[in-house]
Amino acid sequence: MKFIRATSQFVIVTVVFSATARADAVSKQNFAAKIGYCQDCHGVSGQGYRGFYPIPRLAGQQTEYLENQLRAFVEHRRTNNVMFNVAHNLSPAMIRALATNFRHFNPRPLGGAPKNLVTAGKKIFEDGVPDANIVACAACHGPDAVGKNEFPRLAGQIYPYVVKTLTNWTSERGQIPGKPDTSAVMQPVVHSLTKSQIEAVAAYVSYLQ
Amino acid sequence: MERRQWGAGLLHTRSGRSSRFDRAEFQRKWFVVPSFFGLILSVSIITALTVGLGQSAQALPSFARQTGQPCGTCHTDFPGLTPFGRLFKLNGYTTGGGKFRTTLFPSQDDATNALAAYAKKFGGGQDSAKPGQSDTSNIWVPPISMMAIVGYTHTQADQPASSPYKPNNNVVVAPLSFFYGGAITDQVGAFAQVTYNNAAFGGSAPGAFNPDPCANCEWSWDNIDVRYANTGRLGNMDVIYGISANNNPTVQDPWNTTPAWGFPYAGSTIAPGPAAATLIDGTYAAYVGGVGGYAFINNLVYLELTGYRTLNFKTLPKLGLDPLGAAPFQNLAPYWRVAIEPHWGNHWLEFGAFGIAASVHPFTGATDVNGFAINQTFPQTDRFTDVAFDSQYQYQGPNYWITFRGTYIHENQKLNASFNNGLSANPTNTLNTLKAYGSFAYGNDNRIVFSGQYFETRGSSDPTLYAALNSCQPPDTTCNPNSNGYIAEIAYIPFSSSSAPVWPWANVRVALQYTYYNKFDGTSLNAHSNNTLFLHAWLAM
Amino acid sequence: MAGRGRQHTQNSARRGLPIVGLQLASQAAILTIAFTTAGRAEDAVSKHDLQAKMTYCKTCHGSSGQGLRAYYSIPRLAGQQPEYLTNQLRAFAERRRTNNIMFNVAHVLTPAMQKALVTDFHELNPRPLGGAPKDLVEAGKKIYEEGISGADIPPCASCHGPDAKGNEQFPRLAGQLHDYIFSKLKNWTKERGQNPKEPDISAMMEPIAHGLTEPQIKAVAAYVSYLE
Amino acid sequence: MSVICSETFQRSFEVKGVKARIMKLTRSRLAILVISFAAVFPRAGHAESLAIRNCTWCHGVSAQGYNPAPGLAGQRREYIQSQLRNFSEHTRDNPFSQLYMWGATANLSPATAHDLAIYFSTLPPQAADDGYRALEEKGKAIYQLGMPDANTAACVVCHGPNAEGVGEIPRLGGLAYTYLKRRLEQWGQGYHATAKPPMPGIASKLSVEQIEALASYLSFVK
Repeated sequence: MKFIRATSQFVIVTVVFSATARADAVSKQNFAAKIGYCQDCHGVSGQGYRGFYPIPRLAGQQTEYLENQLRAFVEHRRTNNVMFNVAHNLSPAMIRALATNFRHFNPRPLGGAPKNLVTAGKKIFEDGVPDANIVACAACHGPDAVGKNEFPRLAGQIYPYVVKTLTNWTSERGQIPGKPDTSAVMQPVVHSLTKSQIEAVAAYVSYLQ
Repeated sequence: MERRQWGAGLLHTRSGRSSRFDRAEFQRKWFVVPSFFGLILSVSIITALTVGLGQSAQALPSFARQTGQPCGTCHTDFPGLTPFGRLFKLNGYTTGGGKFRTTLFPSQDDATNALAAYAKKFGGGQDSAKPGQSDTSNIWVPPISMMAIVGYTHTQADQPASSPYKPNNNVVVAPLSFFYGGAITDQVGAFAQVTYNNAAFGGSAPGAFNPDPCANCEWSWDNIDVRYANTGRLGNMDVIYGISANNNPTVQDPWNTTPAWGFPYAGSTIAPGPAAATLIDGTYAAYVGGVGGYAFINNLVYLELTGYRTLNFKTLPKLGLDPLGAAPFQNLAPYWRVAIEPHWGNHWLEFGAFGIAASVHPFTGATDVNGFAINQTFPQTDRFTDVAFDSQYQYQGPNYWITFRGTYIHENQKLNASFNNGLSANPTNTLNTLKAYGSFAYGNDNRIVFSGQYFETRGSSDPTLYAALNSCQPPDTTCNPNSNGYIAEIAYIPFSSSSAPVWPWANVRVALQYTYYNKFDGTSLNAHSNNTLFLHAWLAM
Repeated sequence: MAGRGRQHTQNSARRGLPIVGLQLASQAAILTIAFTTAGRAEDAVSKHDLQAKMTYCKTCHGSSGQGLRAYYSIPRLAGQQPEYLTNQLRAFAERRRTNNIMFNVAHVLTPAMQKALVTDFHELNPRPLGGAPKDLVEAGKKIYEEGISGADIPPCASCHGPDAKGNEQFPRLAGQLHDYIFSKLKNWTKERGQNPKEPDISAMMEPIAHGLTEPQIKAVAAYVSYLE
Repeated sequence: MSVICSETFQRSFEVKGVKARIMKLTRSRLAILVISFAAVFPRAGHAESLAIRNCTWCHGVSAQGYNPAPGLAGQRREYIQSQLRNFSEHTRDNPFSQLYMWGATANLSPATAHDLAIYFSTLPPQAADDGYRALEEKGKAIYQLGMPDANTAACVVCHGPNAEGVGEIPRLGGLAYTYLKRRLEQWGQGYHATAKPPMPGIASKLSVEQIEALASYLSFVK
């Protein structure tokens, strides 16, 4: 089992490595180790893991979004001391290489969200809730929630993570008032979303392949 | 697991209280196979017999069937106990979990339902598993086991020939025992042993007991320990407590530092052994009955108090024992036991003390008109007070056990009866025995055990009491009971794990034991002639 | 890879905007308050609802209506002609202009709310996002002011005004996202005039959009995207 | 309880000159003994089912653990169930698992396993407190933050701030130092390899000192 994981990692690394022309001082060997480190929590193919804290899926995530989040952790704009600890000694080159690496994964989503919420979630995702001033998520995240540039992919994101993130958005993101970041866009949305709406949307996106 | 010393009927060969009866005279072979080849033959027959039984068994097979655990869980240097083995004993032989149910009167059903109800209440029952087959429906198997020791004995010098044995190199199947071992109800369990022995007592010799009521009854009851056990809380400490009824002081003790379960576990029934032994050292095994309570608090402190009484003259032969084998107590003999066992990491260190105090009416030795001894004892009593200190250290490695044990028994004898009736030269005597033992048991599956012991008995000399001993035959006049020497043993247990074909139905422990005497019964003069090599196969079904 | 590069720089540029956006939003809010108190006593649109609805629109159209490049590039509303915005909202609601998301937004808006919104956005004037290739601006300016005689494309300025601020039903183009303009002109008929029975003003642009070639569209788009 | 050895036992009675009463006392002592034991120790308060006692035999009367058997009190219900399944399917093949637990679970019905899991998960756990205090701080750092440069993930993410575990992820708080140390080392030696990732991967990166520090810290967690 361990051998297979190592070879697949190596293959990806070489592909990624050649792709990131600008990845300067990132030696192949400690890059692979660092990838293994991310995989320990985020899952072998980055599919996410339901630990005590739900650990998000990284597979297929927008590279720019990942880079932004890693920098946000380092600059404490997004507070999570485990991730700060993970990211604070990463070189920019390594951050870029890591962010690119997960783009190529596309495992089946973990699923497990309550199925009865999916239809309601789909409606909110695609049409928003106009009279409650809830914007259609599709506007920024795209119709099939794959995201773009700094707008994160939501498709396949694990259900408890989306619920937790939307429920306490402001307690983790945009923590430096002086330096607002892209997370500010979501503030009004999460502010007006009710708990059931959050669960519905989370359920819907969690099943998107 | 029988202590061979009292398997020989009247006089347990390891040491005799009163040595008036010559051991050889009472030997009678059950079946003796003349040569070494015979040993192999009988071993293979018995093994074939057991293998044919289908599944495999071990430890006390009925325990294995009841718990489903391999030998290695409870035994280090078989039958020496691991901490879990001790806990099993303290829990009254009732815990189970194996494929078979041996409990006679299980209260299993309502207990399982209680657990299920508890689970439903607390578990919220969202994912309550389908009510599959509950444990009570597995096959019920009577908790009966049997054991046989087929032994080849070779002593350095030939022993005085006593039919049916040759002077040396005899192969003997003794003892052969049947056990009831397992739970009777959920809280009460028993370890009861009945032994058939080829060294039956009785015979034509003058002064011997008239065996008439059971002329050749060679069956005798052996170690019996019936317990009620339960667990509870005392403050915030766990307690395992219970009441044990048994017939051999220290048979109920969880540690193997006490005489009943001390090393050597199996010895040749026809090999010579030092005569003197303290009262608690097996002298009254199976001659007494006792009830007592025990408690093991916080897996640390063990306390026990039991009162023993000797069985009356008439019931002893019915139980297959020579009533003259041990003198009756005057009244209740209290036995006490205190031990502390700190446990940290893989280490267990036990140290404790135990003792017994008994007033004994020795037999007068009078005989009836046709020369058979009668039940007559002296009015005065001999007061024996035993105090012993023991300690054990056990370490569990990944697949081995290291065990060190030490036992020192000090006996104080106030021989008012014996002294005033000319049975002993001194009014008071002391007798101390010391045992230091170490063993290394390797391998969880099939297990190899290397063990060694230094033993020493030392006591005050008494020309009358020890008249029969070697140290009292002129020109030697020291007449002291001192003996010391070493025992070394290598044992191999092939079917110790559950993967073995015969587990849990049968098992065999092949062992080679060598006893070396430095001093024997007071003198080192030809003490070496008693050195014994005992190659035996211990079969348990 | 080059595309990403440009994206990258714009990304950092954009990060600066929100601060500006926040201040502007608060000014706009004050403005609207002043505006409503100054006696425009149409049917009452509570300030709170308006505020909420404005935030709602700004979530996608940028914190001060400057436009947002999300999955789609979302157009700038700041400084847009109120009448044009109202027409478009009605077109969405009546599905003459098909956009599912905007349909959902539009069909719940009361006329009063629409009026208040379009007025608010008209007041906003953030710096344009820009980001179009600078070398095309020159050509774009030429097409914007003189049109393309060969393909009988009239100058855009004729309807949208010399500074592309537009008037009444003609939309402001100044500062609009260049990729938005490009995608709209490229697929003009895919989204507008979808109800043949009710032709609307969008029909006017149809021949122009059809006549313009891609480079020409890119040039014009680049030119107007930098206009303040 | 003072050590009663037979001589003092004897002398104390004679000294009080109550020799006559010895007989009565000794005969009645048995009776006192029996009653006192039954009274003093109240029953465990719920139907002590034999299935439970098959576990508490080795895991301690109140399932707080008795090395090498780990504490079960307060362990996560799904974790107990999944491990019982692993034992019966022999996928958890650590040496002691093979020796003790394979036999113990060979005849355990799923229903009983489920009920046992719920029962033990409701018992209040007590910390084993047998680690090295000196290593506690170092262990806590590894647990809470992991070691990024050594690419070791932070355990808190899956096992929770008080190491209470969730779902099939086990409680680690309060388990015995020796047990934790052995289990972490055995992950590295390739035992229980078929377990779901990430444990085999993470544990095999841990050095001996890190394991000892972690095990020490966890043994003190309440």
